[in-house]
Amino acid sequence: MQPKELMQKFIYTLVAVDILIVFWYLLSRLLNTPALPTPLTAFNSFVQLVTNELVPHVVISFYRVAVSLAISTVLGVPLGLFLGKNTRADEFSAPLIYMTYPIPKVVFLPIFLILLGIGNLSKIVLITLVIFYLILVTTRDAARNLPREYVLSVRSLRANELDLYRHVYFPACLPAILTSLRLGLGMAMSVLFLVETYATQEGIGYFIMNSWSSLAYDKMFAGIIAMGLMGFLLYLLLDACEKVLCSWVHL
Amino acid sequence: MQPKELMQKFIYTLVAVDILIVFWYLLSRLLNTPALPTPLTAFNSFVQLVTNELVPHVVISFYRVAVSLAISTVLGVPLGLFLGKNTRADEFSAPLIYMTYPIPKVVFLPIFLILLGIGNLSKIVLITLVIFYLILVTTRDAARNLPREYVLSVRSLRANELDLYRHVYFPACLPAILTSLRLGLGMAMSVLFLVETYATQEGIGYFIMNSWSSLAYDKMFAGIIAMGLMGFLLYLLLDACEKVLCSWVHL
Amino acid sequence: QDGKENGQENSPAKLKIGSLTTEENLPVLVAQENGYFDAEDVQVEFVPLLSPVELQNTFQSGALDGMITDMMIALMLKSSGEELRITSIALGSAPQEGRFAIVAAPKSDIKSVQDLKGKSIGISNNSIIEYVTDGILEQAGMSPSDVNKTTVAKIPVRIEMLLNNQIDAIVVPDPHISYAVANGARVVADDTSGENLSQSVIIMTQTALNSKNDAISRFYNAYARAVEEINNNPEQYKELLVTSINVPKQIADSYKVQHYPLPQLPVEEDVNNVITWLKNKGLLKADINYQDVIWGQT
Amino acid sequence: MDYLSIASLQVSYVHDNQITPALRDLSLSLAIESTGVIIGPSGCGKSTLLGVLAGLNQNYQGTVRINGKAPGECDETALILQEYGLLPWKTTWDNVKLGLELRGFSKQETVLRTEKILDKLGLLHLRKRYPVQLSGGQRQRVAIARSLVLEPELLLMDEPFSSLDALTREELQDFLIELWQETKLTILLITHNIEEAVFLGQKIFVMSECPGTIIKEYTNPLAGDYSARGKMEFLELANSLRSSLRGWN
Amino acid sequence: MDYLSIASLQVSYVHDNQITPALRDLSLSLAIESTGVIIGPSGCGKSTLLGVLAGLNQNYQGTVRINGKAPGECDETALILQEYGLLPWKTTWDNVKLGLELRGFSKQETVLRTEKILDKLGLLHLRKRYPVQLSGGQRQRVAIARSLVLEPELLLMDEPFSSLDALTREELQDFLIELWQETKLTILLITHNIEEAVFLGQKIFVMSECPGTIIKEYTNPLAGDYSARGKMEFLELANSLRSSLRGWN
Ligand SMILES: Nc1ncnc2c1ncn2[C@@H]1O[C@H](COP(=O)(O)OP(=O)(O)OP(=O)(O)O)[C@@H](O)[C@H]1O
Ligand SMILES: Nc1ncnc2c1ncn2[C@@H]1O[C@H](COP(=O)(O)OP(=O)(O)OP(=O)(O)O)[C@@H](O)[C@H]1O
Ligand SMILES: [Mg+2]
Ligand SMILES: [Mg+2]
Repeated sequence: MQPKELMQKFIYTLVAVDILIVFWYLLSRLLNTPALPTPLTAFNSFVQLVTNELVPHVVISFYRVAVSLAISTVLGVPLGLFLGKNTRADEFSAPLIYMTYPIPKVVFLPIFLILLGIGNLSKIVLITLVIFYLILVTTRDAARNLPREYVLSVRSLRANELDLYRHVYFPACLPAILTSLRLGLGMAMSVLFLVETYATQEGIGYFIMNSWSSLAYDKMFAGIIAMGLMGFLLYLLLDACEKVLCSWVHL
Repeated sequence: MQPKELMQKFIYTLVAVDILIVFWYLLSRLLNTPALPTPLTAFNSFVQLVTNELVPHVVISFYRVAVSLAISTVLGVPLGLFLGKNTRADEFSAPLIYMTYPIPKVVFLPIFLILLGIGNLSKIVLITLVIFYLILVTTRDAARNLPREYVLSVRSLRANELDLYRHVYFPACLPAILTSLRLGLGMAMSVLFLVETYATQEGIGYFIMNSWSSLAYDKMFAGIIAMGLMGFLLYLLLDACEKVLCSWVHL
Repeated sequence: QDGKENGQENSPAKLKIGSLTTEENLPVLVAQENGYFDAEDVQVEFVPLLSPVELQNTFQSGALDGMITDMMIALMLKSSGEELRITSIALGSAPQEGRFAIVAAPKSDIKSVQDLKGKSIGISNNSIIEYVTDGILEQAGMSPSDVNKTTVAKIPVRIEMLLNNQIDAIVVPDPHISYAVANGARVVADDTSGENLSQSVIIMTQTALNSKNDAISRFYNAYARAVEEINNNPEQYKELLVTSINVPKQIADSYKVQHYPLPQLPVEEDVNNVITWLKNKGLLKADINYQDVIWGQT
Repeated sequence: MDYLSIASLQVSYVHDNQITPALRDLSLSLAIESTGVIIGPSGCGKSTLLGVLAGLNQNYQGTVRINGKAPGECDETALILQEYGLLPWKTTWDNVKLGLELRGFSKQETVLRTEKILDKLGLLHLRKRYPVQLSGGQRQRVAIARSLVLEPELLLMDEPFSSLDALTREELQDFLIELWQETKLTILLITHNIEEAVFLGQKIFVMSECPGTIIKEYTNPLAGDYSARGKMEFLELANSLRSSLRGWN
Repeated sequence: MDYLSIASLQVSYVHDNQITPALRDLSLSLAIESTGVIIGPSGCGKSTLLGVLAGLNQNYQGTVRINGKAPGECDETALILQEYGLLPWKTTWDNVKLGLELRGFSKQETVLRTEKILDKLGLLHLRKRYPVQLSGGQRQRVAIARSLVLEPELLLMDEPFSSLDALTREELQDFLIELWQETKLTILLITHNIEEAVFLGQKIFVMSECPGTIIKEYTNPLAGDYSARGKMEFLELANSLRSSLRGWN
């Protein structure tokens, strides 16, 4: 990217932040409740907490989210491509997906705890399960709707199945996969609030819920700011990935 | 659809259900815990509860989910198309979206309660907010990646902006929008667990959480079955929509 | 949101009371069922909530006139600037009321409180559960830091973890104690003897106290009548208790309706103990004292 | 007066700091109600030029005037893209009537005109098919129908008959000439077929290699004359065209 | 022995209970190391036929044998699709080398061959561009390069030169003949250009309207003879072809 573009992006971000803060300020003034501190209070508390308290929480949450995203990508993308490509397998699996997907995974928490213990494993598996479906369904739908012309042309070069995945299905679905990762990221972060309420005292989800239940709204909003920043950085990362991997889309 | 296809679909669904049940049975046998009753217990309790208890809960939840889906579609799709089409607006709004999306909407519950009360309104707004982002991001990304050739060809027919949305952007993004609705549906149902835990005694989310907190796992799983069925039916509906609206994709 | 209805003129005056589905609700439910509120010409809307955080938020949103909650939350809300008063004890006028217990996993060899040293205990933090845990440990001559407190916010999850021996012990209230015991777990210690630890209270917003003072008095008249009725015929109201607050059905038959206290204010010592505990944990925003939070004191 | 006039047009494609010049210093003019044909080597910038004229590419230097107006403001242009640009989600019928709909024709008029043009191009029996269900030549004809149905003042065509068999091609050339004689529209057409150029173009513009500019301009009195196809002058002009293309290759 | 033999081939497109017959009772054979050209009206089923031969459409009735094998099993075929089928996410270079990569050529060999063919087709300076950054004719040449680089036994081409200017077209025709003389591959080509058919096809097959079948077959000794282009026989054959196409129109 050129420095000019970067500069512009930075300015846009600044403006966006300003708008958010003004809106927040007005709302907090309007409501006048401890449940919504002013931006100043929150930023003060953010600055105070950031180095010694918030960073470790963010790091552990980041780890949980990143590992889950990685696992569900590794599992969901190939399976999604496979189902999108093979109508038969898709027709067969669709009812399975459709029946299990809408059931919120929270209810399986006790089962997971029994099977996987109360450590990081069950937390990561639970987050993974939630985003897995998202990535699976998005990838599958994208692969399903792939223009047939590309498949035909590469098949006429005598590509085998694996080649087709590599040279056609995967690159063609990559933009959709990146979209699903963006969405999955947000979803993973909201699942943090579920998985970080048991057997842990670490993680930004725990931090926020804990501040919340102890009515420390300034701390809670410091946590929310940290969460927003963490999400924003991860998004920038995904955007950069898209710029590099899908350069052909934006010609 | 031909009767043969319908028949086949039906058989696939049956097989899928069987697989699920066998898996469930084995797992419940393996774990041997009240937290996972056998399918038989759950179905028994489902049959007992279905008419007098479950149906009203499902109906009210269905109402909440459907209204939220409708609102977020009506808001998210046009905005998504707009942002996907207008690079400038997109670049400007992207940081806003990226910073607010990853913040789980749960944390806004106190604010919503103050602003919107504890009735259905705040529940529906909260669900809507969650799926709104999903639909927005998916639609925007799909509109962004639209092959320019279509836009050029319709613009050369002197289409104005509105025409472009109607004849190009909307139909081209429809498959992606339907994918996001499918995903949004699942997400909406998981938010039910949050919004139906306050100030209501109705809704399948309440029913499940309430059964859970009283450790009535058979009732809880009857609720889960109902939820799975409800999701499945809504999915079938979306699938039928896709068949009708996107017939051109599967030629 | 407040004071829209002028309690005096709009009759009958309406009170919105929020609560979790716990045993504390029984007197209100009985008063409603038996028409005591109608007789007192006060209308009570009971708002059910499934988790403490949402109860707090609903209260803070101004949608409620009052709620049944534990003392910690009442005091924390007060110190965070919420205008409220504790108007009565709901349960816990005596140690026997409102039982909390440390329950050990079926396969663990924990027999006494001392055996808990270094063991993991599932609790929810910054709550009455943690307060009671600390209290029980201290009464047994241990320090709260001797055990490994593990946060598990959801009670069902806590119980399931215990029954599957994923955790050594947990702290829960009744009826979950009975459930866990019925499934092989063992009570290590509870708060029914010794110092009075667990107290749940009914709090009202200052606004409601100002504008609906009269209705609140009549609410308590009906409440007192219901308490007497329950304490006289406990068996008669078991059914109501079991269905409306979800006593696990495995233990419903053997479950006993407990003794409820008449409306009364908590004593200063109990309140101060909690304040001290909260202060030590850094959970109080501003200093508060007994007079600030108790109804009718100035 | 010239209906279409282009003076020192310059167009470049820019991407990631890389500049690809496509047209340089191109000037061209076409009288009203006349036909012009552009011919030139592959990749010389013909489609780029048409894109500018159709108002699709606003990123050019130089003057472009259609009936005195800038390309973006001119409402009476129809364009046939080299890649057809049919919408895959619309049937033949809907694709063809789209332009009429967009210009606010009445329903009745739309149906009438659409039916007529589809019939003329032998596509009526395909009206319910989607583009992917058509053969290459059929798609191309749908694209032609979509433009012709508008009866525009200026018709821009980018290799419109390239995928058609010789006979259909000749039929459509004849049809185009007929239409031109009837409605007196102005036509600018790109082709690689030298005979087609000579048959259709009152003016024939020969372009250089990329970056393209006009290197030769023929005035051709034979255009639109059915009987001319076999004549000596016809073949002569075709040969001259061929050699002027070759000379720059 | 015939390298390619088709007997009573029948193909229909089925969608939603609607059956569109595309080919009926088509028989055709082509000797090894010879060239065949198919010519026929738009929409008669030419591309459908090529799809079957390339093994892309398994849904046919009748016998199709390539070197004795069914089309799906034959590994030595290359196809140029009418719509090119270039992958938008690969550059010119990557698109062209794809076939070689898939067939497991060594890296060195791949680079060498790709470079050679791109140079031959005048595309080397475009090797880093993506398909959308190319002109129509350049895209078509990339598609041709992608097939030719494989040096297949059987080369199936669907209107491969339709978007090219006359000169480039002739150059590529010459190059194709050269290649054929060198490597002795078998070529089946679809075209709408009668001169091209006569120049390239040792056998020329004329197809009927849809549903298509072969209605006439010419054996053409002039094919590949550079000097023949002006000759009397050449023009005669072209005329005969033209009238046999017209007769069925
Ligand atoms: N998006 C793009 N980015 C960079 N270069 C481009 C782009 N589009 C076209 N070009 C280049 O600009 C030149 C002109 O392209 P154009 O499509 O106008 O050619 P053309 O004359 O229509 O050729 P053809 O007869 O092959 O269709 C070509 O050399 C092409 O490679
Ligand atoms: N997917 C499809 N569904 C239904 N009909 C189809 C489909 N594809 C092609 N057809 C029809 O089958 C016939 C043969 O098509 P094909 O593409 O083989 O024609 P073609 O000879 O290649 O024509 P052209 O010269 O125009 O490319 C045409 O009439 C076409 O309309
Ligand atoms: Mg072009
Ligand atoms: Mg074809």
